[in-house]
Amino acid sequence: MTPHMLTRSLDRGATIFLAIVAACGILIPLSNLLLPAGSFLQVPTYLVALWGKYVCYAILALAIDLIWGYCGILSLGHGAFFALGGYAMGMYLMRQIGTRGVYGNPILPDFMVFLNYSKLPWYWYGFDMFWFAALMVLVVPGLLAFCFGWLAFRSRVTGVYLSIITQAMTYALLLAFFRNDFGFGGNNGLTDFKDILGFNVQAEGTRAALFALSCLALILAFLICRSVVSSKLGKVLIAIRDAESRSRFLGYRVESYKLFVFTLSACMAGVAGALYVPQVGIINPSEFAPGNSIEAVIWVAVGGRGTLIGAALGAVVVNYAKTFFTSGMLAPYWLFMLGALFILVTLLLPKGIVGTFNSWWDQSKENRAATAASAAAEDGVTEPDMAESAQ
Amino acid sequence: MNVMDTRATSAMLYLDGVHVSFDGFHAINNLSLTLEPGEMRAIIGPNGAGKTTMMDIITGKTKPDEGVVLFDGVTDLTRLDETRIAELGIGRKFQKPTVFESQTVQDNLLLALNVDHSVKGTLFWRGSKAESESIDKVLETIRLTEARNRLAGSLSHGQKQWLEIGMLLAQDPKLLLVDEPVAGMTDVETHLTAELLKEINKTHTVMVVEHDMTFVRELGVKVTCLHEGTVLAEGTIDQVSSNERVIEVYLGR
Amino acid sequence: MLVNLPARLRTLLLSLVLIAFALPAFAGPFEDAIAKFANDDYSDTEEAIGVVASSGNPLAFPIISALQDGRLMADSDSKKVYVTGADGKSIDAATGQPVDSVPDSASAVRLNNRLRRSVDAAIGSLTLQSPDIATRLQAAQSVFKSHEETALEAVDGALAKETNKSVKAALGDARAAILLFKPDASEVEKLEAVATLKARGDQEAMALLTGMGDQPASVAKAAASAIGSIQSSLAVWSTVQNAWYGLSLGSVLLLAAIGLAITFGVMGVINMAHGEMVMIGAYTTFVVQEVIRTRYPGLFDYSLLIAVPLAFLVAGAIGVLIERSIIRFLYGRPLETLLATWGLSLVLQQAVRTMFGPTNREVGNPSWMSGAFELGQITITYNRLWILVFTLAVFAVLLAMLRYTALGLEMRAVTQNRRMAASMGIATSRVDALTFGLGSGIAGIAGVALSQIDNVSPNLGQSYIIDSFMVVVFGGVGNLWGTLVGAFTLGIANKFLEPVAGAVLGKIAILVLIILFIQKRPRGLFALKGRAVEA
Amino acid sequence: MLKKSTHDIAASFSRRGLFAATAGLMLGLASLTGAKAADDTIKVGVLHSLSGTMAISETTLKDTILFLIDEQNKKGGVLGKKLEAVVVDPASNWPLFAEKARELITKDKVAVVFGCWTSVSRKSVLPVFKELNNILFYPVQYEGEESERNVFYTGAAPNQQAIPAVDYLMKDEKVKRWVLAGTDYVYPRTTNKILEAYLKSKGVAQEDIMINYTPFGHSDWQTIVADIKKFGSAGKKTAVVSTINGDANVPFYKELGNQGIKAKDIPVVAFSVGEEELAGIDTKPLLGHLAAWNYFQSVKSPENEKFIKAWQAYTKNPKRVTNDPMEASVIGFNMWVKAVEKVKSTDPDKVIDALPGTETPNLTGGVSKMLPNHHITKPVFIGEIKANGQFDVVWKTPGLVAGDAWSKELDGSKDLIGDWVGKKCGNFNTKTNKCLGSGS
Repeated sequence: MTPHMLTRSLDRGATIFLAIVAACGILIPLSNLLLPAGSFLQVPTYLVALWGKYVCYAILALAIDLIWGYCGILSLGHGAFFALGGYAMGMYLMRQIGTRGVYGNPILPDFMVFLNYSKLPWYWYGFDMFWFAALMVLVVPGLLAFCFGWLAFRSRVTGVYLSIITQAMTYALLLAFFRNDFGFGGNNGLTDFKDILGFNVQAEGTRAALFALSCLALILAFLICRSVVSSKLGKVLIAIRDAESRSRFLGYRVESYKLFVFTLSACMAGVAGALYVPQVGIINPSEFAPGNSIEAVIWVAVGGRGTLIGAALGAVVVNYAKTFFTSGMLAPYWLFMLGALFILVTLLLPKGIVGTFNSWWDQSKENRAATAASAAAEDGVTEPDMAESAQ
Repeated sequence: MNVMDTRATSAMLYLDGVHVSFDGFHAINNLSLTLEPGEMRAIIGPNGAGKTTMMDIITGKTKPDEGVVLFDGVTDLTRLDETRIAELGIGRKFQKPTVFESQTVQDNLLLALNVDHSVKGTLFWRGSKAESESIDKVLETIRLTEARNRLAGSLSHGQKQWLEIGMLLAQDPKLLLVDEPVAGMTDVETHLTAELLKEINKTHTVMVVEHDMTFVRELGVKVTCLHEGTVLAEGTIDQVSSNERVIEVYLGR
Repeated sequence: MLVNLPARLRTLLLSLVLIAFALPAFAGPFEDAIAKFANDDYSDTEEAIGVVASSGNPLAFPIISALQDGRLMADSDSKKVYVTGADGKSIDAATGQPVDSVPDSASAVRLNNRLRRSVDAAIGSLTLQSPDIATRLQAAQSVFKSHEETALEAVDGALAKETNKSVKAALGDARAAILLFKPDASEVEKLEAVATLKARGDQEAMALLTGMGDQPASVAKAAASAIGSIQSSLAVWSTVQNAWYGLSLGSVLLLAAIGLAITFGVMGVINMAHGEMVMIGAYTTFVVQEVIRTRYPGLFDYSLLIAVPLAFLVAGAIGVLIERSIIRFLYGRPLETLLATWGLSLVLQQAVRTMFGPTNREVGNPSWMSGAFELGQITITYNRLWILVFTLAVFAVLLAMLRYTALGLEMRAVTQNRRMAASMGIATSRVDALTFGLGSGIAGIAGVALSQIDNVSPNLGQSYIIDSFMVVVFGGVGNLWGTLVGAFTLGIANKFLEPVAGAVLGKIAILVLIILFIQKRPRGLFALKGRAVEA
Repeated sequence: MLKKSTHDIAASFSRRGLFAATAGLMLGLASLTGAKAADDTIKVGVLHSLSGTMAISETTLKDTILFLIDEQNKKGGVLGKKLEAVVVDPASNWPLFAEKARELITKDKVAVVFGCWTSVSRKSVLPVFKELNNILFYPVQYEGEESERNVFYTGAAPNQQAIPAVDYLMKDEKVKRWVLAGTDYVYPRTTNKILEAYLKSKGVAQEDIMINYTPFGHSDWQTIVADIKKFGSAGKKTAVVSTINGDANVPFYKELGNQGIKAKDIPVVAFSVGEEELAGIDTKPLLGHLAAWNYFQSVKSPENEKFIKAWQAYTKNPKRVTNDPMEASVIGFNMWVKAVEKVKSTDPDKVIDALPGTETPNLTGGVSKMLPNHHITKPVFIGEIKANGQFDVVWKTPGLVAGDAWSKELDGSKDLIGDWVGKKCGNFNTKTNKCLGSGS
């Protein structure tokens, strides 16, 4: 990322958002570790884990918003890339267990022992090294997305057809990973992790660190997305979204653009998954379930399609609602609430929370500009330009 | 792209014996037509005459079942896709004005500018003086300088038509295909458009499809009348409009 | 068919009971055997069955058939055993004398699978000469199954008298089966037996031939060749069978997808709540059957016929409601419909869960939908057959409706060009509502049929939604014929893959094939061509 | 000039950062003010899915625990305190199970948790219970191969269900040929592995064993049922051992019934089909098919009759059935109460140490005992499906069978034992006298 892209991508909203994420990333772990347990300001560990999960979801949401909000590619299979990243990390964590597995086998994970694997399958090689696993977190989802996109975009599969085959992709992976012979622990998936880079995954310190790391990842992901959408490429993407064939007649190779963002987005989803696994402590095929991917899309819609910040916000809001509704007296009825939320948002806030807020803000700004005296209005208007001239 | 070693023809655009049919319906029927460099040609014809389909073929949107389509006498367009053809220097304005409604006027032009269109190029793009100047120039020509920061979607129908022509200019192609540029324009706008096209024709080869006879007359260029996907008559506007078959086609049988 | 056997047995039983009164009771092992029934011990019961069956006592049949239907009451204290007739009258099993009441301490003699088999065998040899053809056929078949030497005499006797062709054949098979396992049977007899079974040429025959112990060389050789020929013929049949399974699976897919082909294919609403419409149809069937069970048990066989229109109305009404309250605000925003309907599906699922509870609900097969018949060497189950027929019927009606009725015309008009249609005075909003209602209604009908082969639980819909979308997209959105072809192609492909790759890999392979196919035909099997598409 | 326009888009897309993140933060704070455990009650966590695919089985268990707590409170609660149930819905979503477990223990400060059905849900909460040192009672039959300090397994281990069932079929039905059909996940895989090894040890040839796996919720059984039929007609008595999971059973049995596979010809013995599941099927065609459990509603015993009466009164549904996992929940609950009263405290460490050796009457007339490996002793029953959806017990083990945490038939685990009393180790290798891995 070259400096001019960075500066260009940092408008006021983005800066504030990043500031707040950074603040959470620093303050929450600190309060969790330093303050005495039980004091009101101390964030209990379970909340750190919980919020860590939300942050990972937020990254996934960003990834989806990048392709859906800006390029009109509705992927109903993005959970697959998330899960693949998760599995890559999970495999690393499994290898770290070593002889501490229930059968004390130094090489084979427990599930392989009781399914009588004689030796480690070839595709498990290398995952004992963190750098390799970390690489795979990006490469595996990226490669799948690239091959899939290369086929689909070249043959101009668009709209619902694309959505449905992405769904078919994740569904096929779901079934594949369910199979025990597939060598990824079948339905039970990968779990009972011990260490990550030598730190105990359950230690409060590790959790706090993972949380901070997730926030960092969110910041990076956001910066990447911002600098992509605020570059000329971003304009091209929107052009493709709004009038695909027009952009072709202007000489843009649409498929390459789609392929680029699709792959980029898949890699981001992979990273999200990789950070998600050590914090929730399990990765299992149900992450491939088409329902999950659809829900992820819904987060974006709730927060506001094509606003990035909205996507992240939507992920947090929806998942927080889920956490909140699934406990206590509401538990038996939480699906009503969640369902109602989705319906109402699509009906009443078609632009999502942030989108609606933006247009309301712009509206009110215009009004203010109109009513206020010209001089005052000048200031009001020039302000963004100041932020602008910084570029 | 596949280039023939020798120019098969001097023509800028050369169509010969082109056929295309959708589910049995013959949209284009043994269509032959040549367009010399620097020429401006008006294409007229009733609805369903195959005007737009012809443009689809030239711009690679539709592949003909048979026939030759040569650009610059060397390039066989039937083998290329839209992007490649656009890169070769064929610009197109659609019948229904299609601009990028959710982006500002000048971004529309920026996107149209004939510069590096690769992913890398656009990703690391940074605005240059030359670019902004050429955009300003185009804005002048299409009289949209004041509206430069308005969203294209908020423009009037006529302004959209012009913006799209402006995008063609920014694209700076060798050959412009202009599909019904004055549809839904006031007489004044129509007149101005005619002037604009003539201006453009000084430096570009242009093919205009239009119903509006007064407009075509104002252009005062060679006219080709299509009917049922084949050339019915060719010549000056007066010759064509006095041709019985043309009259028959237009006034119905 | 086995279903209506007991009725016949009862009539037979009564006639025999009457004969029994005329005769004096035998003394000896028979009574002791009877007493054994009262021990509530499976091996004692088995012994008793053997003795009673071979006793030649006229009471034998009534007792054993009573045992089969759980009407043989035993009093463990007094060691007395009673036969309760279907008419409620009871007799003492040992003497055949009528008793006015069975003591409360008596309970029905219990059976397990092993005993059920010996009961069948016994009944078989006892009813070989019954006046009723169906009973005789049944008898012959059960003797064939058990092929116990003791039955040989009875079989020969019956063969001599038998006039009915099919029963004669069955007896022949039974005789062959017995001889095959009879150690002292002559080589000639055995060779004949092998030939007979070879002619029969089905699974059971093969089972017997493979199952028989060591035999004289000639017989073994004949048997081997017989097995070979049977196997080869069965191999051919198995292909036919796969094809049939494919059709049947295809019909299920089609049924589940037709509704979606309308709401999604024709209207462009990405209707994630489609599966829940199917579920609602299934639950309607459940409710209908409940009412029938409690109020008018006689109508049970018609329950589905009653459920179909009801399910259509219920699901259809809900569909219209949804369209009016949600979908209509989302036209032109297909992706939003996806989100809203997804939320809707969650709500509907939970609603059903709270109303009917989370567990499966029982929906029974009416008699005409249960059981199966043999076509050559393949078994065709009635429910699958009916579902196939039903699906095609629904499809035909739908096509006709779209083509010939005013509503159908309006629907096509609106979906092709809303503004034009509106300007021509079509009440587009009304048409939209009805179209969505129609799609949902058909989904409801599908639910009725699916309730016959699948769970009726709140998750029912979920299991079909993805497949449905695959079918519609594979066939080509907006084209009913495409949906038809798509469904059957996927169904048959799946069923031919399954034996090779196994159920799981088969399904995966199908999904991958769909993905690749869409690359070749980005708009499905039956894509519309031309400029219209781009608009 | 150009840059300005760039800004406009960008700005309009994301001006509201402040709004976005503050909203997020507020939500966070809201959740900080969680309910703190009240001192006059003992909180009991209930961690069963009330929505999603597993709700079909788990909801009943939630009701069972609520019922038991209600009964216990009528008796004056535990240690003079009332029990208070904390119900959460993990929604058949495995990571959510872990999250909810964490919430129950840290936020609601529950003394014990009753929950989970699927193995994967148990695996997903395991680390949480270890880390936060709390107690989980797991009431469902499972594949074994596990013995954890914080978990008490009141469902059947394979040797308390699968092996006896196979024995019965071999002895009583003279079965020579076996179809092992299951859903493709860990429980069936492991169980079938164990059975395969066991059958071979009994001299069954490889070609007489057919193993078949199907995906979750498999609904088209035509091919497989036909294969079973074919496999069954090879002249040897054949039986099907079904480890098919929940939802897939109904279509499976319907297909069996319709293709006319009668129990007399090819009996099917199932390990995950109980009264609850049968409630969804017309059982007349299934007459005589078998199931192996440690409890049947039809078992005649005063405890059972009392329990059924009370349960049906509590649920206000005279037709409401009971099943094996319910009994397992009952046993687990009673054992916990006993242990707590023994040590006069709900402190997990004390209770965990007190539980092994605890005895409570089960509902079938015996007395079940918590073993050092955290599994319990139970009787094994084989029941035949009756037309009324109930089971007719045709065979039962003479005494109670002790649950093996580690299967004797698997190479990986034949030398392992779980012993939390003496060895303080869940996976102790008796050969090497070592406690393997992270067991303790």
